[in-house]
Amino acid sequence: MTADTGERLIILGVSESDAHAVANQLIAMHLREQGFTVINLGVCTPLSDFAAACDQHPHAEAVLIGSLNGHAYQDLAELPALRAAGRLRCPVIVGGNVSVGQDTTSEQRGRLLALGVDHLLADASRIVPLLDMLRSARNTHATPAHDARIR
Amino acid sequence: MTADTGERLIILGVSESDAHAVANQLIAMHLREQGFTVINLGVCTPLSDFAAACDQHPHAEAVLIGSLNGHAYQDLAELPALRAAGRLRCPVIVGGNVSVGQDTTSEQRGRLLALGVDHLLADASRIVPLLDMLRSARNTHATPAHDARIR
Amino acid sequence: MLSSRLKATLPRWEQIMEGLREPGPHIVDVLRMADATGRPAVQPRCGVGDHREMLRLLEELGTTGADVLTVTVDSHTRLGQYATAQRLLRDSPDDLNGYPLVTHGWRRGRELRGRVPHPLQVRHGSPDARDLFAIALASGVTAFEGGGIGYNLPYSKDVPLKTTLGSWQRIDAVCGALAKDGVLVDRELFGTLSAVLMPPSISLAITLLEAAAAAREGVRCVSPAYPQSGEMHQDIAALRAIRMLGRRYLGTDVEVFPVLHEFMGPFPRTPQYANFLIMYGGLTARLGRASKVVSKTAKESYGIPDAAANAEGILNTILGTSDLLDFVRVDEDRVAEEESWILQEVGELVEPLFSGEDLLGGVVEAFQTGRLDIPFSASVHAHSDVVPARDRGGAVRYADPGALPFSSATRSRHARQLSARTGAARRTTSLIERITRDINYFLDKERTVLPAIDERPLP
Amino acid sequence: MLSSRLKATLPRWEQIMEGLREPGPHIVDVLRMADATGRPAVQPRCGVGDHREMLRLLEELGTTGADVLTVTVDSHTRLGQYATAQRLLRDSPDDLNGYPLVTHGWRRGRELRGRVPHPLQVRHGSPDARDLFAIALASGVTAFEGGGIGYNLPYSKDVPLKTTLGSWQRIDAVCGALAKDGVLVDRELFGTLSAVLMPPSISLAITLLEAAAAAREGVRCVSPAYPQSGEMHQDIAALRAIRMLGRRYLGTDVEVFPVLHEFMGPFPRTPQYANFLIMYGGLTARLGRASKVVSKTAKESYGIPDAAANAEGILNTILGTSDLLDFVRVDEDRVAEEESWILQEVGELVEPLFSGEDLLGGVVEAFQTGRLDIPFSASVHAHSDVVPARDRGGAVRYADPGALPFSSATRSRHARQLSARTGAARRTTSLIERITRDINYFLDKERTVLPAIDERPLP
Ligand code: B12
Ligand code: B12
Repeated sequence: MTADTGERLIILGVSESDAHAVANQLIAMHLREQGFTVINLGVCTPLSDFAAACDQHPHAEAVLIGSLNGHAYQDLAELPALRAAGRLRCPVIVGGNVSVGQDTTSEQRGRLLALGVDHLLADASRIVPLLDMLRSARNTHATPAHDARIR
Repeated sequence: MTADTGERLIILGVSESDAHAVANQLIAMHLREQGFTVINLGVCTPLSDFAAACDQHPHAEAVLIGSLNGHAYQDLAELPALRAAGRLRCPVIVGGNVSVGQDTTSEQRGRLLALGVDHLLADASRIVPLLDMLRSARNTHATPAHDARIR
Repeated sequence: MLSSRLKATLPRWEQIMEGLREPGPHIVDVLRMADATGRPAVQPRCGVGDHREMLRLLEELGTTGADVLTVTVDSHTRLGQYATAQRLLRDSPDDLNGYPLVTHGWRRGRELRGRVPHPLQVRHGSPDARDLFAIALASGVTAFEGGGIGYNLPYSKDVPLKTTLGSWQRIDAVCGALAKDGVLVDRELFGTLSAVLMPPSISLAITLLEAAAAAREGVRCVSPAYPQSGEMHQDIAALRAIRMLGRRYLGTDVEVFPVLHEFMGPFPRTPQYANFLIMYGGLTARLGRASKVVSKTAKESYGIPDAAANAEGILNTILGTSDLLDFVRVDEDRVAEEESWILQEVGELVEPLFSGEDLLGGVVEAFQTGRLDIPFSASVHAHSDVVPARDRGGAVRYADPGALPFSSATRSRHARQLSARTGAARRTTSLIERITRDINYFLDKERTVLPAIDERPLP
Repeated sequence: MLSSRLKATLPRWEQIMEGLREPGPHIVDVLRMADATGRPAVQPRCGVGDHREMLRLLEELGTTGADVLTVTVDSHTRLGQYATAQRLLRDSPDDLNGYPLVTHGWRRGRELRGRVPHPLQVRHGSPDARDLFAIALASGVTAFEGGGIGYNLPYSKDVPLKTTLGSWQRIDAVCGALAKDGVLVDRELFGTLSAVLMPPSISLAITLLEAAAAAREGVRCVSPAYPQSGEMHQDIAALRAIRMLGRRYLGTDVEVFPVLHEFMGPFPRTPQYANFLIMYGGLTARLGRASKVVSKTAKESYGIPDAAANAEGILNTILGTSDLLDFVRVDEDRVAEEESWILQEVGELVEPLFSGEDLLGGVVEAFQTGRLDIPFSASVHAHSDVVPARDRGGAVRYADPGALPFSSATRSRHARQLSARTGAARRTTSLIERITRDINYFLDKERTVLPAIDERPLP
């Protein structure tokens, strides 16, 4: 599938230690209803499986990783190494409740961004607007400002 | 009635701006059950009425003043003047909820003690023990230490 | 009717009428809506001395979902000690346990009225409230609490009933005139009385007599208030009985809105338990189809609640009235039986008075002879011979009906209901211990329901 | 059965038996007492990484009136990642979302057991819990949660049902042996499954199958757990149906204790509303005569609750079960009807499997063909074709029963119940919006019941 056949492909899954499937399945349904092709790797997906899916689908618009059980940081520990090895090159969007304990404090968000996570979303309804924004930024060939603010 | 006929007389009432009658009537019942003679002046009793009752019953063991509506300090403002004029000479015991707002802070208790209140009681069940203690102190002719701690 | 000094400060009558006709929602709209939806209106008690603080308090409570807000007047103002109230307002407003409405005056009253979209009610406790009533009207407030008995016996030591019944008769006459001009003043009648272990038939009889007196002056909207006893079947029965008595004795041209005052007795210290009881009060109001419920706060046993405690009280009351509890049913037979007893007892108390010509004179005479009475009266003008007690299920019965003109059937029923209490409790404990335990009904339950945990600093 | 490395750390079997025979109260005593009094036992969920903190947490929660306490195991330990759990315990214990029981070992487990007078239960979610079970027994714990289906499909991505059913069969066999020696292990079965909009008949069918499998291994005490849907009549009916199904399919030598898991869906943010729902869960458990209720905390939607939030959850649950609400009745006809539907649906799901000889093989095959299924399965070994939806009253129905072998009567009833939903809601909204709204059932009620007040920092 080439980028210009208009097919918008997304790689979706839940982080390695997390088995929460509800949001994952609802997001897959939602994106498919919006016309996206969704490769849903399901719950408990190690980062290496996401990387393999990226290799298989180089034109994926983004990798969406959900995490609710508060272990996002441990589950994404390999991201810097994978990125250094030239893999998982497309934007990585992480969503859900990304840290153990109360609200996700900025310090915990900072830890994830430091790993190389490109965007953090608290709410699934923000996914499609973000994907549209990233695509338009790519199309104007402007180098996308490394914008890691929470949408 | 003389002190030694064994009759134990108490003057009871509620402070001037306070109309709470329940505790007042229960305390009167309780003291009568315990053998006291109770002169119950009832609710909304100005300090001058307490003083008049003291004049009429010089052998009263104590004057019991209840206050629940938080205005004890204003209602007892005349106590220093009356005491200076040699009236209300027997111990003045004040009980109930003696200040507006949450718990009675030590500062509010201090204000009342400064006016000359001899004892402050939160709970009516402390009344008879205090009266017995005061009487035994009087009988041993030891000058009762000006003990104003909360029982 | 008013002191000339006060009259001088008031606006002209037309100006007052104009204020009263400003767009609502007026109290009567809120009460009619409550009856239509079956969801009681919720009203907190609130009142602080400083005007700006009072505005802020009303605004904050206005956002919590309360349907009616309150201006609780301080003790000095209610006793006419305007100079003391003024001095305290100047020197130490925090020492005022309510809003000194007379000292602040009607212009500031209008400012309170205009600051929130909810109708305001003035609650106080004055034996002679004509000054307060005038300023409330001038402020645009059409919800006013009080009556010749309910605002005398529980609050004042030695004011003759003839005097208070007379002063409230004049207030009701003004309300009658306003009603003819299409302005409906809601007159809430303080059936709570001395608020502790109040037998339902005394509360309902006294508010019914006050309502009848008001109706004769042309009042067209009354809210008889009943204090929650805590036993659900009895409370539902009492609220239902208020509507039945209204139809039976007040005819059809007076709108009757039953009001529940949430449990007034000493309140538990554990926040969760206090909040649960407040929710329980909301549920009682809905199951009894009350038009309005006056909410409590968890701080009840400490002192005047702050805004946050009041807001929490409102939220928990609303939850008790919410559709989440619409599934709840009750033992209808047991409620019907309680209601029949209440209606019979009220009849035995009021019918002798309704048959006489001079209603108010009859009431005064009945209190003198004890044929009308209340427990724990602050006033010397009631015998206080009535001694209440809870039966095994927690319902309030007459341990001693004093000189109340009850039939032998009524007297023996109460004796039977109280004799069934556990033998031990009845014999050994003194009267004061037994009454205090009945007063602390909800406190003792706290120990059996929740373990003796210290007052934990919960979030 | 166990890895040799782990076996080496365990005490001798006689020592384990000695520990299990120490004086109680044991879990089965607490559950029998709950059934006798009609007051469900209350149990919080709690688990922190550090051992001393866990001791303190258990001690504090022990003083709140809870009847059973929990050791919730962290995600890594449940997946057998003992090295990761050990590393986190050493470096950053706060990053563990539970107690790493394997890493801490049975001696520390016994210390937990001995520190509080309440029975402990180990809750986890492991597909293969044999290590955890061994250490729990060695720690003197006789309450263990999990089963071959309930601890596979909602928690694991790709573990064959044959494997988990097999590993839990061995655990149940040990329980059978212990039962013969007079030690009753209570086996709680996770009928909550994926915990969101779980149709009652799926939850009850799956726990019934797990209970039947356990009984065949000699287990004598099972606690089928059911997740509160929030619609009171349906929840009461489901809890009653558990006892009926136990009598019908498990015979008389297995004790069945129905357990209610308080509402697992997303939780409201307003503290008063969250506490109200927690109390509501306690009331549901008592009205449904559950033996035990697992309480929630108001912090549910934020993360792991701290001790104070947990204590508040326990207190509010206890209030829901208290005698203050003994007056509450329900529409018995409506509950009986819901129960009859549940019993019919469970029959249609399980009877084909009970008639075959190989129960476990039949279950595996049924999931492969969709004749058994759950919504939102984490595991690839269930179709996840079942789509749930709430009817107008809030009860959970089947919008799409997938390949479940329901009769046409059952299918048309669900279709009829869902068609009555407001037309607008059904037509315009997408599936995800409709499901999300049903999941957020209690959140949306918060907006209608309580006004849109910001999250006020209430005391
Ligand atoms: C019943 C009641 C009333 C009734 C009184 C009827 C009557 N005739 O008695 C009514 C409804 C009329 C009423 C009115 C008001 N009340 Co009031 N009332 C109460 C309530 C609910 C119970 C009090 C009671 O009877 N308790 C039962 C008895 C047995 O216990 P008790 O009174 O607490 O007494 C114990 C101790 O205080 C002590 N004690 C009491 N008196 C004495 C005396 C002595 C000598 C001693 C040693 C001990 C002692 O021993 C008793 C047993 O342990 C309390 C709140 C509560 N739940 O406690 C508010 C309360 C006392 N009232 C309060 C207020 C503010 C008022 C009003 C000013 C409200 C208003 N703005 O209109 C008016 C005041 C009118 C006036 N002029 O004083 C506040 C006081 C606030 C404060 N102190 O900061 C309270 C605490 C409620 C609140 N939290 O707002 N009230
Ligand atoms: C259902 C549920 C479960 C079910 C899951 C079943 C299943 N197969 O899915 C069960 C019972 C199995 C379960 C187990 C556990 N759970 Co759980 N669970 C929940 C619960 C109650 C609801 C989650 C849910 O489905 N919500 C409905 C969906 C629609 O909303 P959502 O998941 O919140 O997703 C929204 C956002 O997060 C976001 N989002 C989600 N994913 C993604 C992905 C992307 C890319 C984006 C952009 C956005 C996004 O958009 C969604 C819609 O707005 C929550 C608490 C709650 N009330 O929220 C706890 C919760 C998530 N669980 C929690 C925990 C701790 C666990 C356990 C570890 C408990 C334990 N110790 O055993 C285990 C974990 C097992 C594991 N291996 O991961 C904690 C997480 C704590 C933390 N983060 O600090 C929570 C918050 C409960 C709590 N407060 O303790 N759980």
